[in-house]
Amino acid sequence: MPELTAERPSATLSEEALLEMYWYMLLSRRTDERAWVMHRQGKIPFHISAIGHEATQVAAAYAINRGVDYVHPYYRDLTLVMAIGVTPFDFMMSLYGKKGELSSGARQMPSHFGAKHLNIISGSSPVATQVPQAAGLAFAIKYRLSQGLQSPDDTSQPRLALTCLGEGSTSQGEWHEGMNWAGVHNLPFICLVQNNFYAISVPLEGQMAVSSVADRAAAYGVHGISVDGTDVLAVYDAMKEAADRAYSGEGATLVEARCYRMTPHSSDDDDRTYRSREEVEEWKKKDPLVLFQKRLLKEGVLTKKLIEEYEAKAKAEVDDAQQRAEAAPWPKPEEALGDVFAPLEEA
Amino acid sequence: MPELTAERPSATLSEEALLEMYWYMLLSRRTDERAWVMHRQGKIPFHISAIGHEATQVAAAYAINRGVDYVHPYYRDLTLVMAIGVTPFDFMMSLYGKKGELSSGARQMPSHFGAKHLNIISGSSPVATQVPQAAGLAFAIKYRLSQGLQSPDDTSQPRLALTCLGEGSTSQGEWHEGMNWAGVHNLPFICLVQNNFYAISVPLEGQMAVSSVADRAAAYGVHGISVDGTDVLAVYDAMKEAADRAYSGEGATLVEARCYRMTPHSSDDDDRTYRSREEVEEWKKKDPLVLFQKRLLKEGVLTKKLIEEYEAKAKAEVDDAQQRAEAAPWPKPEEALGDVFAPLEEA
Amino acid sequence: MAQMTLIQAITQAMDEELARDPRVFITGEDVGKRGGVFRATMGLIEKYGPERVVDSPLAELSIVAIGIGAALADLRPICEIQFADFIHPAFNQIANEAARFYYRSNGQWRVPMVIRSPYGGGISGALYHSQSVEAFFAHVPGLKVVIPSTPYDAKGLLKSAVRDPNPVLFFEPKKGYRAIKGDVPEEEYIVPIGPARIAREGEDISVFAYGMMAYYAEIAAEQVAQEGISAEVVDLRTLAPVDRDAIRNSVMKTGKALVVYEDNLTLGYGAEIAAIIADECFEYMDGPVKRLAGPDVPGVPFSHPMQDFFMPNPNKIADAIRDLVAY
Amino acid sequence: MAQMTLIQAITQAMDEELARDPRVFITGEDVGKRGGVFRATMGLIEKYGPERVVDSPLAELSIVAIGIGAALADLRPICEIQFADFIHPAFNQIANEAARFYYRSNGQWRVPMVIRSPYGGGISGALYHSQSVEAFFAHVPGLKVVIPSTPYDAKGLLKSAVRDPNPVLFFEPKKGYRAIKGDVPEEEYIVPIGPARIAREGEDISVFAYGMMAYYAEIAAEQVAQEGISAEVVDLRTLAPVDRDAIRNSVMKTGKALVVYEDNLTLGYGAEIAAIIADECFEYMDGPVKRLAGPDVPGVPFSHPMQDFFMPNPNKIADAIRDLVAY
Ligand SMILES: Cc1ncc(C[n+]2csc(CCOP(=O)(O)OP(=O)(O)O)c2C)c(N)n1
Ligand SMILES: Cc1ncc(C[n+]2csc(CCOP(=O)(O)OP(=O)(O)O)c2C)c(N)n1
Ligand SMILES: [Mg+2]
Ligand SMILES: [Mg+2]
Repeated sequence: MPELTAERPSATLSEEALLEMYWYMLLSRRTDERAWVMHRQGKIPFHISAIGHEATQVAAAYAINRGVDYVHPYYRDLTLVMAIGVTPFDFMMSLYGKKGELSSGARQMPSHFGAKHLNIISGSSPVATQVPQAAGLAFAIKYRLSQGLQSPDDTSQPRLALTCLGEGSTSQGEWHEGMNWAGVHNLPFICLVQNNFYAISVPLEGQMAVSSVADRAAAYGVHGISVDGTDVLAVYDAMKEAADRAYSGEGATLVEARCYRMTPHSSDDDDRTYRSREEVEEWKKKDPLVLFQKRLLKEGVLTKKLIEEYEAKAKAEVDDAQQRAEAAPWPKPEEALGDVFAPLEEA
Repeated sequence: MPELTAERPSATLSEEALLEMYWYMLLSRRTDERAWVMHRQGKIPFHISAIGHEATQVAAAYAINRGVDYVHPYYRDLTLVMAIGVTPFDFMMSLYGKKGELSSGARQMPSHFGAKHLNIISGSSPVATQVPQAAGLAFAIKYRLSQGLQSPDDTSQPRLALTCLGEGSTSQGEWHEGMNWAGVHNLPFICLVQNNFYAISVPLEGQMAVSSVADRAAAYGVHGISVDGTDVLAVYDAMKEAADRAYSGEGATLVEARCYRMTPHSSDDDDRTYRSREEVEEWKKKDPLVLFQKRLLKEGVLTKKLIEEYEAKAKAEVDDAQQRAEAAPWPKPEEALGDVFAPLEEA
Repeated sequence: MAQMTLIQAITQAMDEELARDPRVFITGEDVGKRGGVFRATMGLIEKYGPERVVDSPLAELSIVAIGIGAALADLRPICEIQFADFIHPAFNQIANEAARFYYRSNGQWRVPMVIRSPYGGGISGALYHSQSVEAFFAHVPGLKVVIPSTPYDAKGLLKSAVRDPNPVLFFEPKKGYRAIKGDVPEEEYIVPIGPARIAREGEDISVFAYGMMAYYAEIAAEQVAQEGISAEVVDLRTLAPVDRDAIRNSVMKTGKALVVYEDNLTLGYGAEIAAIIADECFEYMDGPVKRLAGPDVPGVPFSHPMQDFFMPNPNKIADAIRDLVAY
Repeated sequence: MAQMTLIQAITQAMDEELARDPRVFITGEDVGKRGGVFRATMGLIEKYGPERVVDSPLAELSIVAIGIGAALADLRPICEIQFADFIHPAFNQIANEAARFYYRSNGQWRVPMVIRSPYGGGISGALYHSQSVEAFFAHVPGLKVVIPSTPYDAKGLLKSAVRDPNPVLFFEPKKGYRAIKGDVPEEEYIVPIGPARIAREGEDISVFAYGMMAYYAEIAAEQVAQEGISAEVVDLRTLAPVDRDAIRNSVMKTGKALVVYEDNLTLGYGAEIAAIIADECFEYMDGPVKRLAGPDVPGVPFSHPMQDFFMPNPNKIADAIRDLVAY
């Protein structure tokens, strides 16, 4: 697409798309905030938050073929999966662990996303395991193309695999092996590292002796990009470049998006033990939702009125989701026993 | 040591040291060749060879404090361990699996080196496991220094940890994690990758999308050096730089030495199935033993007469080693049962 | 019927499955030009090309993880781990990931993949080329574990494994690769994963085994038959999920049970068989449940005298049969 | 005597060992400023500094491997794995490496290290924050495996583990961290690794358990005591090497054996206990060896009704005791 080289890919985003992106950031934020309240009220045992990561995630979703391309997310990807089609109700059901919950039938903790109909792969807790698996998804795409099982411009089929993780998780051997395979086989693969400078309490310099995760791309012969993860359009540009590389057979990209986890690691954490309030306050000035709102206001895409409408709509949706999830039935105890093996007919 | 910056460290090697290095290369080569003969004669079940790697290994041994610094070798390190003190007899005993064999009491396959009195750590077969362990050895050195348990200029104590592996083995997550720890903690650590361009049958480009393993150093914030592994003095220079960095607290180094495995992978392999005879012949022109011999002859360090004397001495030593090992008793069957747990008194 | 070795049957199974289903591919170290270090994939890269017979980097966890990803994307990977001893780096991907996808996604995502690996001792492979690892995986719900002891079963079970919608660990007794020969039909067949095989019928004692030990148990049963002892040999074949009926039925008939495995005794696979019998067959037992296994030391030693000491063999099995029958 | 929780006893053990021996250090994720996600290392970095209480990168295999290397170099590492569920990436380093160094080097190189990790379910942790992993490691010769169920034992056994010249896996029942309280002497003591503990004497049935299940078994024994059933509770404490005498002696007395564990049934640790009893106590048995364990599904589910269904608890244990006593 030579037309794009002159201008930033984000410049081609329609107003409609920009508003949608804003909406998903807002909806995710309000859902997330509600979960914290529910946890404080003792209604749910656990919550882990995407607050501060919304810009990165919504941009990632919009840069790919949402709901078609394979996405293998991590626990902090609430905005990402919502932008792909997971609803506040789905999420609330998982917070409570109610019968038939979308991702796992309430077998997994919340934020272990997964939705077959959206090509969101079911996630686990051990970090970085998704990276070489996502390389395997990308390998499958390349395989299907090479074997004539899929045609290169069939946009109804997945044409890339995107996976996400935190910067701390790149310390795992799993990450190395996944990146390496992606490089060796030149796979349609994007690894999006959401660098929020902490892995629970351990700061970046406790994880690696380089200052940017993107520096590590060189070890794998893949393309590396580092980007401001609080800036929707900057992340969109980076991710779009990565997606275009994948679609056109140019291979894998490692994208580092630098942002901040504005909450404790999870509802089990107390971040006051390891980072200063000043630091947190400083980063709050870069709240991605506020930044994007300002930008869209400035560009006349958003208006005060629209903001209020969106807020009201988000509140209504979150209220409704919570109420319905609260009222939903619990799983039967014996549901613990199902789905150990897929039946042979499914082969 | 500012004096060294002007000239190459190898320029300071004494004639005596150069002759010793030549001797160990020769002794290792003749021992190794004999093992192939013994295997063809059906006397031993297995042999894996260092032929082609001798320059790299002898230089590595001479660049460190041999027998004192920790060395965590791999199966191809016959020359390295011989230069540190393992004898042809020790090796012959392991080929047969005779009672009391040095490294493992004949429990392990040959070439799984280990000698406590030489600070050679016992090796296993799963590749790359030694890398993070060697980082642990280096961590222990730094720990002892920081806690006043060891003084920085006590050369009777290990002051660095050296580990070796092949280029293929850097694909393992174990390697990534070991390198990363070495970088984060700035450890007195050397990882010597002996890049012989094959991992059994798989060529370099099947392992990584970069052309030099040393390129990967940047991902860990450690120093990277790539060197011609058939050139004793070039490897010595690189390793000496790495060792000096370690001794002076400057941190870890990744050294790639490029050489060639002049034999099949092991006695179980047949390399004709995956590499051309032309390629092998081409590399034989870079036989490190021949190259070093020529150089020492040219510089007048070696003489034709000395070469003959060394050959005779090596043959005598290898003959003697083989005979004594052949005559040595087998372990008792029940020796299989010992050494499961160290006794509490050893704590 | 063609007479062939265990490994030939395995190669043939893969060849036929590659031909049958374009989604089937193979990956692992040296599986391409080299045809595998044991030659199990010999000739396949020539026939199916490097896209379907893929040399992997030297990295087991990603061999498995790539397989998982490809299986999620509806391919049918056959992943080779060069020796079972080297499966441990992939333990996380197998036990935490492959095994749990179906359950953790409420049946949305499944992982139809095969992990093949040679296992077992007696070939001078020492601590790291002799391991038996089946017990680790048979303990993990969500994994199927299969170990054949005949060429017929090897081919038929491997084909079933490739067609199974679940992750199947397929361990091959490497000492038997060329030592074990048998008839294999020309025509297409499969052997279902699940049922055990009564390798030899008998009345006095049940011997439970699999892999090389099943092969040895048959030899031992033949030995003691000369002495008038009638030993039933049950080749378990599928270790997980195990065929409890076959175990019960045999023990209810004979009243005596010997479990043979070459892995370390403690918590080796035979522990579960013994525990099942102790629970479900109590009233039928005429003697203790005996186990013959490798001793609890950290590996099969290299040197022959020690290796022989470690390994169960037909004579040791025959002795154990005699002792238990005499109980 | 001070009354304290299980986790306080663990912290105290580490504190005292750090003070006793300058070679002792701690590493793991978040063990430093954060004091561990369960607070087991709370206050230790302040007391001993960041060189001795070392936040690791987020990478379990290297946490263990660094420990191995440091132990080879004669330090005394205590490695924390944040949850037992995350020990699998380190499986290769533990099973292939730490366990085998002493044997493979003919006794030259030893690995005096401790790997601590919280394990077990019932805390809404679902598939990946609830696992029991002891069976994997108890199967590997060369590893010691310890699981305490009281603060007294936790402190005494952890101190023994730190002083042991071998790799010791020390698994802590996280559900009991604060729920289990008990007396701990002021003065220095250790509890040796090896012997089981008779938690309660009884005549009618032997209940074998460890960790949280030992705690529950005592509650269950108390329940059935009201009904006149005298249950002996054997807290195994050291799972490897196991105390065979304690098992035999108890079963020879009672003639009935119930083994309780929260791991999946098949090939869980209790399989070995059942197998030992089936072999060594045949003539003393008045009933089958029963096992009460988690079902064979790939994890403890998150949602309460399913989690409760999965987990053994005092009532389920009491029922199993009643059933077996009535046999
Ligand atoms: C293999 C493994 N080890 C430990 C954990 C516990 N854990 C969960 S999240 C986390 C920190 C992750 O940090 P990072 O990768 O930077 O992602 P972030 O949470 O900051 O987005 C840790 C240690 C885990 N989930 N998996
Ligand atoms: C974890 C593991 N996987 C597989 C093997 C089998 N194996 C032994 S050596 C080898 C190739 C090693 O290649 P490289 O690292 O380049 O070293 P080289 O032998 O060429 O010196 C392989 C695959 C092993 N020993 N360990
Ligand atoms: Mg982070
Ligand atoms: Mg190589």
